[in-house]
Amino acid sequence: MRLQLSRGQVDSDWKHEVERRLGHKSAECYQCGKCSAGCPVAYEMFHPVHAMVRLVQLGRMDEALRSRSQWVCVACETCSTRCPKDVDPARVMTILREMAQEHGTVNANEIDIYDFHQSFLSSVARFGRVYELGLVAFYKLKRPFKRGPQDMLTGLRMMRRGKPGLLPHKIQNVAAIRRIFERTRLAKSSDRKPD
Amino acid sequence: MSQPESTFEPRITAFVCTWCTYAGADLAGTSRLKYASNVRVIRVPCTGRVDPLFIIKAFERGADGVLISGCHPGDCHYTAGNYYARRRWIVFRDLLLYLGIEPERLQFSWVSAAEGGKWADLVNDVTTRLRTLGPFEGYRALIGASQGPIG
Amino acid sequence: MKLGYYPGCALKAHATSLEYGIATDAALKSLGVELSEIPDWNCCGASAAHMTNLDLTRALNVRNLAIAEAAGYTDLLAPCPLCAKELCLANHEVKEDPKALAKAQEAAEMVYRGTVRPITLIQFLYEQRELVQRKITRKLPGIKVCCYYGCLHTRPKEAMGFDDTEQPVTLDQLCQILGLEPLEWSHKVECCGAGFTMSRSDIVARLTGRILAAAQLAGAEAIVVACPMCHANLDMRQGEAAADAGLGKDFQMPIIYLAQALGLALGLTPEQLSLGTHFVDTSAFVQRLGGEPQPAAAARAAEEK
Amino acid sequence: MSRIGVFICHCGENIGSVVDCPRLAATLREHPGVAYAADYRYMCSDPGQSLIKKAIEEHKLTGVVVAACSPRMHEPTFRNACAEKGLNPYLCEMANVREHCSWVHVDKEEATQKAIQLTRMMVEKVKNDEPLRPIRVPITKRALVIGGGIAGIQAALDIANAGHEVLLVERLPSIGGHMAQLSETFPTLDCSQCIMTPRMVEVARSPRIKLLTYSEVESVDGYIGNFKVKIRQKARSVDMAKCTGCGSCWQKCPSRKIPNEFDAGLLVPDPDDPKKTLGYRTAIYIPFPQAVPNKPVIDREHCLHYQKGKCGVCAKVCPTGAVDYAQEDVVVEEKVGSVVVATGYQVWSVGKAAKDYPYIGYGEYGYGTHPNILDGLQFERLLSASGPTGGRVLRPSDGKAPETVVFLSCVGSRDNEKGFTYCSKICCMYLAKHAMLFQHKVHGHGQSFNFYMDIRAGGKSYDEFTRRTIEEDGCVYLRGRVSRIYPRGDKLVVQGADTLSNAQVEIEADLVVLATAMIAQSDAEALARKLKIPYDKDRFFSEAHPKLRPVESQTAGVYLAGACQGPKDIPEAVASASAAASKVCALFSASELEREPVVASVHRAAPPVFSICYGCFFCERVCPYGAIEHEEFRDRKTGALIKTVAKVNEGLCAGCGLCAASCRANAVTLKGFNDEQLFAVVSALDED
Repeated sequence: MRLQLSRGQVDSDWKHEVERRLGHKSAECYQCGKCSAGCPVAYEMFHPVHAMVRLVQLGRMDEALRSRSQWVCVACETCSTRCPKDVDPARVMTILREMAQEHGTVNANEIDIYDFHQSFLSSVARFGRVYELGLVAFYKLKRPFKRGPQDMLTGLRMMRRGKPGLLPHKIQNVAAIRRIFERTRLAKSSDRKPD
Repeated sequence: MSQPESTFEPRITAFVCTWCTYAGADLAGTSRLKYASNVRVIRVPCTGRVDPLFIIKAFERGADGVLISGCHPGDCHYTAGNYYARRRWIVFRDLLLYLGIEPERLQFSWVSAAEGGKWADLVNDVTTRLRTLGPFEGYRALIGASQGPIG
Repeated sequence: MKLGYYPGCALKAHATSLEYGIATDAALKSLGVELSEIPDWNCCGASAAHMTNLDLTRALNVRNLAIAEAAGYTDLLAPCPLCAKELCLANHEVKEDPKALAKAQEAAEMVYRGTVRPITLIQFLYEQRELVQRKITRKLPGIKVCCYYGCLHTRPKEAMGFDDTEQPVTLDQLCQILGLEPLEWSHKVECCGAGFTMSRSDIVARLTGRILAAAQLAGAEAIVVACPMCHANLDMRQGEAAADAGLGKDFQMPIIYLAQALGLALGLTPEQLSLGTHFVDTSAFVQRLGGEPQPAAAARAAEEK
Repeated sequence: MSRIGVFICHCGENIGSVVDCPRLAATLREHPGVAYAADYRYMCSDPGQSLIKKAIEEHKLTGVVVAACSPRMHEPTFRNACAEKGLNPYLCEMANVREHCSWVHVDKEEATQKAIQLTRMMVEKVKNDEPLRPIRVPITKRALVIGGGIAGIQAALDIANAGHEVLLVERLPSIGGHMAQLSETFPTLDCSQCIMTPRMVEVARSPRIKLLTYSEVESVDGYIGNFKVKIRQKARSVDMAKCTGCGSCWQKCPSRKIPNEFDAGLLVPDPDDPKKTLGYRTAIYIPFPQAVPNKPVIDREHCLHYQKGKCGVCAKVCPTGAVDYAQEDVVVEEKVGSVVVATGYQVWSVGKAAKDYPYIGYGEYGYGTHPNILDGLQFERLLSASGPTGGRVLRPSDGKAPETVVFLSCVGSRDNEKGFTYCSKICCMYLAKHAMLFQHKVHGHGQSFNFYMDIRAGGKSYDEFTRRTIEEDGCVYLRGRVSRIYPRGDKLVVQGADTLSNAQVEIEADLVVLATAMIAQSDAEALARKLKIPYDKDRFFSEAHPKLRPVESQTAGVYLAGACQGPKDIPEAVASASAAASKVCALFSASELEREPVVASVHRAAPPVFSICYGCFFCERVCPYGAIEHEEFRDRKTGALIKTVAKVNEGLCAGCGLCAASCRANAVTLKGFNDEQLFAVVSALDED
């Protein structure tokens, strides 16, 4: 399929919204590839970091928001640290993660990563801190047959060393944390709608 | 041509123009390329300066092959000297046969000042070919008569 | 010296890295630093929140910063660099952008004036290196170590503002003070896979494999870290990492917290520093430290007992 | 009997480690005619040279052979050393035993044998060497500048301001060249005409510059310091002396539908009056309002008077009677001492130039025939305030303002198959400027795209400029080429690729601008033949050395300026023009000049033989320099012609030796490389 380029696309609202959150124009990126060169997980990406920025430049929203790349990004900041134009590609990836959730286009292949983040956050929302055992249980129970047996040995070894703790640490003002979650909820819905 | 290849080292006279091929051969040197030592280079301003008689003289004096190399077509320092040289050789080839010299013993080439590698390859190729072709015996008696034995 | 303390979930709540909390408490106490935990702190959100929701992570951290500010602390020690990075980044962003501050304050229902300076353990100890020098009772005898900073100790640069982002040296210098022999090596700041411990353990194995192999190549007897996430990833998955790297046998590379090394140099016992709870056996490392405590220090230690 | 000194250099280890230098010296010492032979560690050093000088005195040497590095390296060094001791420098030769021997051979015995032979060959040559004297020629301190674009203007002004007379020849009716056609210039965006026209006026005012417009160089004869040029002044049909440039003629001229060359043939419907088309000129015209000289010319091909014999309006309305239909071409002859070639470039027109070109162009772009596909120069005129639309960007098809404009880099450039292998160098920058100016003109209501292969913006503030186009003015750069352009409705569909995102892309454009290659003038070869200067495969004139002699041609006294040499932007063209001008001034700073005496000469003898040359003049036919003249020998008493023989003009001869090799009578010889010398060298071969 030939990509139709038009003013409407390369000057789209979506692109402007990405740039607004980013704080500068995506055109500042000159596609040198320094970000992708140092990315530790580039080998996992069909579109490495620079290509994700390119998708933004060309207003290719669907491809950008459905990509796996932003989900396998570890947020190590290597790209942003080295970017010669201060484009902050790590921030671009974060924005694309936010937007994929807003648009309900989280890549189905990386649902494990997404679920883990969600499990983590629901633990924080519930206790104010992470309850590790609860987080693991919650995460595994979302897909028990696939995730249940994973890392069993590691888990056992951890138990023998007295970690993780069995009981949650709950903070006093959990209500405040819940309200923070409420007020910062992503625009449309943070619920996952896998494609 | 009965001599075994290994013992026969041909003697080759090369007429090269000063602007392109001589400089190219210099470049082969500065690049420390290695090639056969059989060629003796004679520098002329332009291949257009090479009189056919020089070539016949070289064969007469014991050369087993002659190499002429100048600028690429269009690159002649003197605008068109190499074209004249080329045209002249087309006629000269017939004369060589008449004189009993195999035309394969005469090689024309273009080597620019930037082609050190090409020069080295050219010398090696010509040397190898002449080794196979064997010594030029045609004028041996002549040399014996006029100059005494060779070597 | 009294210091604001944000332990973060890793050191207190998830006990995966409990030993880091234990060792930090013990080592800083024997250094004479009193850690004062700020009240009712919440999780910084790393890495799930900062990966998926920028406003959320900013608000969570502004709440913690405001709590610290209200409690009267300027320096706020966050031994986990993920926490420290989130605190620093939020701090940096709300100072740069009044709108972001307003939004975060509203969400967190707290007012933050921007007076707090979150710092990592490396940064704190580096700033106090003369104190460390003075207080240590024995030198750790020249064990070859690779100092692994991980990705976030110095990044993002504008938020952390500490050490060099590509070739950091502060942890090396601290280790040198402790008597260790830090090696020059290639993977000081390469990522270990951070929050993918559970969700993409294959990525963690791949990345830690590279780091461990580089340390091994450099000739390290141990890797010194100051991050619970790095520790977990490097310590727990050495078998998988070795398999991923196509190596026949396990790395068996002890991963030591800076706090543990500091504690040992301050004369604490391996037990006090929870060195026995690592996946990779640290006893060989501890044995290499078998050098006698200095007589004066030994006497003082006996006296304290 | 020759007394030759042979000096063998070890060049440190460079020669000495492979060639047995002492043995070489010992062998040569036994060679007939060698009076002295020595080897030394560094012959080019002061002590080494002293060794030679001392030997010349002590052994009364009649010739010197230095076996060392390439003569291209140190021949002048050793020749100077000989000259200091009174030995004619041309009696000193070098045997190249480094580049041609020690550096390229491994076997020591083989290398030593070869070194012995090479040195012997040169000894035999020196035995036949003759003392030569440098040639001295006088200089006419007057320069010819060919081409009145920015390079020619700059060169002419520089030379004139240094106090020398200049003859500036321009083919078109006005000077100004391409630069006068440009709108704004990168990267500063200053208006081209604003900076250009003052220089044009300065040319017109300069008392030392003789300006010949509508003129072409017919022939160039002579040599450095002494050129004779013939210049054809084409019939302007207007008496320059009488014309005041009032404009009555072109206002009344009835032949009004001629596309103006100055506007690159761009024709645009007038948006204010649909019946009118902008971009035409009249048959009697000045190309543009600021033309220098500001006097019209009649385009006879389109003039009704010449074509149909009917009209005579201009002559009637001219208040000074300056129109002269009977005017004819005039050929003037001028003497100059040097020539600056500044003939510039032309813009390749896709497909259209197929007639005088072996290149076919781009069928996939419709050969550029669609009215909304422009070349860079046409878009330049569209942007220019002095252009047909007064600077409004309008589509040639319907006069509407385009919203989406697509720019294509490398149309013809860097295309081995359809165009030229080289990079035209200026396109990246001018396309960035075009996109920027377009965005400025439409105030954000437009969108531009630029297909590129590489952004080549090497130059002061150049990269920053292209980045500004992308980052601030929002031109979307797509890394890839375009495969096809075709119309759909009133739009043009542009199909291309963006390799950065691995995508085929398609854009519906209102206007497409092709950055077509910057190519040599179509008559470059003809001019090169007149000037006897070489040109490259793309017919750009070749410099004597790409790095060290960048503004000199291979022909002494002929210099190159601007884009006739290869693609150049304005600052580079100006810099090369000033460099060429300074070369001219340096030449003019002496009253006569010296040249290497490697020239041909024709045999002479006392009467009644005069010369063994029998006057076939085959040499004249082969000489690329026109250096062969005819000399007549006449009976002193009767004046009857006895013989016409060849004679070499030493000023013109460059020393190639073609004549010597071609001479059937063996009457022509090349000094320094004569038959005796070369036969001696060839014959030295068998003395193993």
